[in-house]
Amino acid sequence: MKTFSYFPGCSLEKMATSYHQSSVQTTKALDIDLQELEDWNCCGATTYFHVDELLAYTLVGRNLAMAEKAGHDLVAPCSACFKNAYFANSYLKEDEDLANHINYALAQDNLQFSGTIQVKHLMEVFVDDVGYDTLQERVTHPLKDLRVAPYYGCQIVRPRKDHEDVENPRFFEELITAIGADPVDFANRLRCCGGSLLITSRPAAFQLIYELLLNAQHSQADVIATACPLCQTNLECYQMQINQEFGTDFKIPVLYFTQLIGLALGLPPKKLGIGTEFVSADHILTFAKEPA
Amino acid sequence: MSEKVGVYVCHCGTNIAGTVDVEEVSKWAGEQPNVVCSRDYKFMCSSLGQELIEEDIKEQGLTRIVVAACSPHMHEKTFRGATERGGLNPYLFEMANIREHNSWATNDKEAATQKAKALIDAAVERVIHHQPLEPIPVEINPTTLIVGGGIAGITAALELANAGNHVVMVEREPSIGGHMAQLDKTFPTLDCSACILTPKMVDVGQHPNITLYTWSEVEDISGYIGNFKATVRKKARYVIEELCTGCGICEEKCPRKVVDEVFEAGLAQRKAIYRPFPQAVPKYPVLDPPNCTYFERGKCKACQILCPTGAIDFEQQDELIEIPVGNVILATGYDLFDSKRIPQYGYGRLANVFTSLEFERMVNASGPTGGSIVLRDGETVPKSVAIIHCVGSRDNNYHEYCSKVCCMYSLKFAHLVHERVPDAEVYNFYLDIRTPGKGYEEFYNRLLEEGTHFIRGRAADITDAARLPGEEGKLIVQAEDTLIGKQRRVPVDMVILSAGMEARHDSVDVSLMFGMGCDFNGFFTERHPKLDPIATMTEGVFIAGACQGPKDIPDSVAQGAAAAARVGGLISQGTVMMEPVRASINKEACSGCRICNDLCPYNAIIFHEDQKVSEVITALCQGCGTCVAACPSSAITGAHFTNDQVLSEIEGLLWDVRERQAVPA
Amino acid sequence: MSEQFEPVIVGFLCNWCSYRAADLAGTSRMKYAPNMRAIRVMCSGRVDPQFVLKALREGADGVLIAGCHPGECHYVEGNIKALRRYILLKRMLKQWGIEPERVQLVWASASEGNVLADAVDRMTEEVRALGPLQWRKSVLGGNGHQPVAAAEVEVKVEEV
Amino acid sequence: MVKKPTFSEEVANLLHASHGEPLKTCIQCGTCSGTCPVAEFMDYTPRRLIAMINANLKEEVLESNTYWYCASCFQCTVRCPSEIDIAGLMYALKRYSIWKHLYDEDAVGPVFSETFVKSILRSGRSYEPVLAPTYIFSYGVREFLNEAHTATTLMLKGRLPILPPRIKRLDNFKKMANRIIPMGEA
Repeated sequence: MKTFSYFPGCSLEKMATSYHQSSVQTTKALDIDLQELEDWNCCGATTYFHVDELLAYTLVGRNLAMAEKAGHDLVAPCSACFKNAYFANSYLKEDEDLANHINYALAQDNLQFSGTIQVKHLMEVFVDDVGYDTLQERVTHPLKDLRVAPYYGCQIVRPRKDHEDVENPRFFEELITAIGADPVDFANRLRCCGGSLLITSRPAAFQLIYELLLNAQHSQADVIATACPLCQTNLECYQMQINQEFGTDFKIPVLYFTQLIGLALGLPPKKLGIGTEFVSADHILTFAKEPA
Repeated sequence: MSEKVGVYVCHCGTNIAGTVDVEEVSKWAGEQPNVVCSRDYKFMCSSLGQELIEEDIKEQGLTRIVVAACSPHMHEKTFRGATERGGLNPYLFEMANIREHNSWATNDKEAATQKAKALIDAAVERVIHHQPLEPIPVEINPTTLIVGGGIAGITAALELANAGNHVVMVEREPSIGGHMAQLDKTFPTLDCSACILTPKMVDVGQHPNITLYTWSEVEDISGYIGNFKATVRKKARYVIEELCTGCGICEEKCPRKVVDEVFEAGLAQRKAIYRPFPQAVPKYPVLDPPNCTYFERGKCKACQILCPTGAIDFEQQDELIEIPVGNVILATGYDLFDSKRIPQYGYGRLANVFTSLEFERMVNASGPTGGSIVLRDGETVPKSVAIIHCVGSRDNNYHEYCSKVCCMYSLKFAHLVHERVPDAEVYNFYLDIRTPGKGYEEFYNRLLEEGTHFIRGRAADITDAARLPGEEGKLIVQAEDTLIGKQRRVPVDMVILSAGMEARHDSVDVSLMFGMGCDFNGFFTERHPKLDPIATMTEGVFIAGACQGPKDIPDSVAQGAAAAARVGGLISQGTVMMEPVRASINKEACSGCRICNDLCPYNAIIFHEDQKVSEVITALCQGCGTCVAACPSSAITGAHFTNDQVLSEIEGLLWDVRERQAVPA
Repeated sequence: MSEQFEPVIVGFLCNWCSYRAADLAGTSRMKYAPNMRAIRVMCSGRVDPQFVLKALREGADGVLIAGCHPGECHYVEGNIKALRRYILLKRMLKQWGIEPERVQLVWASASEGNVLADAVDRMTEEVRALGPLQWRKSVLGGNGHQPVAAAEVEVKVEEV
Repeated sequence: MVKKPTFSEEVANLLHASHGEPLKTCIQCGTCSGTCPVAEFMDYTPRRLIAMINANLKEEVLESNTYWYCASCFQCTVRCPSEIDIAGLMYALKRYSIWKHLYDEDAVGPVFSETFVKSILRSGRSYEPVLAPTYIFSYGVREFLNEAHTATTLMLKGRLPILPPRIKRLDNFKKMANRIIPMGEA
């Protein structure tokens, strides 16, 4: 039984409760113990770095320090949170001066960063710590013939250069295969969803979302799988408005990869937060069958 | 014993005198122990300057000479000459570098003058311990080993052979010809590659002075300039060359077809017993066991049964052949950058993305499509083609260097498309068009007239994800047109990736085998980047062609010929004189610990089990001195770099600060 | 203010790369600290630890060893041997309380005049900051006893 | 005497040490701009912006909307052949312009960023509804209605919090932030 400090991040508190629920449920089912970081704070999202880099690192630093106290590696399900934590962690490790600044501030909360832990994205836990084979064994309701568009988005792979292959990652596809579904060739799987542009410059964001949905439709996907609340919100909650804007009629459900895994593990949809979608995912449920 | 040292301080015009107070220095030097005469002179390297030295030796009976001037790499030979003409052994001379290392490196006159004194004192202290040495004459074996049968190797081989020297050529592939044999046209003249290459290949094959080993590799090389011993592995061909007439029946009758990944770049098939191409030299085919039905299942033997001369021998084994040679020319060529390493270009995923080599084969009249330009489906003719420059080049994520040939061959491709598919649109995505070379810029202008679209900007993405009308079913090349400052999406039917040249995957091993270096990119390091791009740091080993760095055909040919000339020079000398900088072991002092044995990179130190002592084979020793430094019982001496010489040099170098903290005796 | 301390640094430069690098620095008129005095050795692998100790004992405040980049050694891997010795030597000097900045190893190819020049400048400043090396005080602790001979052997034996 | 840093140097200094090569190594190949998913919305492409920075065109650069359009997808950063962290550069420019109040007044980005930050400093967590007013005014009527609709649907689906979340050790948290940038309220 592996234990991690779990950093849900603000979005999972409400906007993406379903991601939170499914993450907790599936990991539990796979003997991974996610212990929510006590009194965690917002990591500043991407926006924070617009205003003050040092303060941004401090915010992340607080969470890292608390995880160090707990003594477990930190896991973030939100790609933006993950990217912030991952890089803050490595910068603070390699830049003593920066670390000193941050620690001066952290002292106010009786905390200290010493660089003793690793930061992982939730998906990495499934890939590295659970493993495709184990996952495959545990699957009771393979999602046979379900065509899934693996939407990596940005910050789960970038800007990490040390990452296996930033331009051609395969781990999402592998996961989808492991739960019995078919990953489709989704050309735009690494393209941006617009992130917070939705707020600051709507037309640009809409353009990006439109392209993604269009490409997903071309690849005849039944569902888009994401690993980030912002991607999910942009792609799903705004589908209707995209349709108005571009005169399209997209009806592509967008689920978190944890929800799909949950289904394959035979967990009840309700527990996985399925049902709160704007674009109904009901027909997806019918794919999860016990093999005859 | 006390030596009579003469010190000569050079002004080098104002190069030295401008910063160093030469009069003061030479006056000071004259007052140092053992120095009997000290002069300063405008140009020591001039004949008058040299005569000064010669006369002083004769008249004042000098026994040691020190010249303080430029770098020994500049004039050491010159002054050794003067010393010798004066009647002393040339090695009783030492040079103090007060120009490159001093007057040119600082403006601080005082400091420079002080440093000059230190450098001179060091030289004086050192030269006192010099011993007379004789250069080591080495016989040159007139046979030359040429590794690699591409255009560079072929040129070198023919130059040497035609001059009456024996050449042994070793080629890894079944035929010589190298990459050039795969090309259709050559830029900028567009003459047919095969037409100019095959005659040369035939010459090599038939030349009485050339022994050709194809399907062979150099496995080991030992020895030194003039006397190398190469071990060549002649891989089993399963064809008895003496009997084979090259009629080709075996190839014709062989039932087994496999994709030819090497010569046809995967675009066509060959048989399990094959010649890579019809004009192959030598004419003998090669059988590849992993794909041969007989080797797999123990039956078939079609080739053996049908061979009119009974030349097929399934029992044949690899042979190891030892060949003594005097010099080596490495012409091992290059590998093409693997376009799969740039996933966003979609090679391997998007069918109609081709590599430059695939395209070369495609447009080749004797190639898989008989020279017609078609998509993967083998029939559709593209209406629009994008050519992407700098694939894997000028990019710190892959290769930082410019691959030099890609611009020109990309232009050639564009031209060939215009020629074969007149109504097709051609888009070249480039960073900079680099056309330095005779007739190259003119060729670029010609392409501009032919109506090629040139878009300045590195292609960012190649995708089949259509989003605008007109993009469906096409490949979309996305890039910024940097001259307009706008992002563009260009839909095309076919994309050609102009991949760069990179060092052979095994170049590092090769460089180690031949005891020379290669740079961070894996290209072989030349002795001097400007003045000696042909020799390497290992005497008797030369390089030619793309193994030294990206090169086009004319450059490779020129370097091949140059290498041949260099080797030819050595051969006609018959012997070379080598610096007597060598290590030797004092048997009495040797404890037989054998530390030195493994340290020597040239295996020049052998161990006598009987006497339990090590010995240096002078002929093999290159004089690096690593063993000298390592010997725990100081039993090894490095001639001209002995411990006394260096230690006293250190003392001299620190003459002015020694008092500062001299150790009580 | 009092005149600043000018350290003396002995440089062991390999004949093929670093000595030529210094030549190049001069030829291209790069200006750098005149504090380094060079000794030419055929290969950095020839640099016997006792040379370094000798230099320090004779009054040098620092020693710079420069050779070809790994993989570019004219003698295949003499520079790697030098590196190994250097590491051992540092360990020993540390025991004697000699600051690590005083003995440095750099790679400079024949084409890297700037690299060598920068190294000399940097090292000169570092050593100047440290002040003169008082061999007697720092190493011999006043008495005339010299641990060096013993030390050499130690280094060499560890070599294998 | 100290020479005034060029704009290029100023910006380079704003880049965190780990953010790769300084801008001067740019070879103007356009990989970043060819890659950028929102390039078409920018008044200058990223490549051109770098050229302008190196040319010291401070005003033009800061007035441009380019860096406010960056959605931090980092595709340019990982592809840059000169290892320039272009996305990082965009952050730096955002900071620079906010810090010097040099951005274009009707731009939503800066306002949003600052409100976002303040909201975090108030509660320790971010709270979507608070953010709404900061940008909603910039919408047309239809957009506003759509937005309102999306919001209510989110509410109905239980995907929007009614009350802003707070962290427990808020005082410490504020003191902590205060040590980095003193702001009266804490």
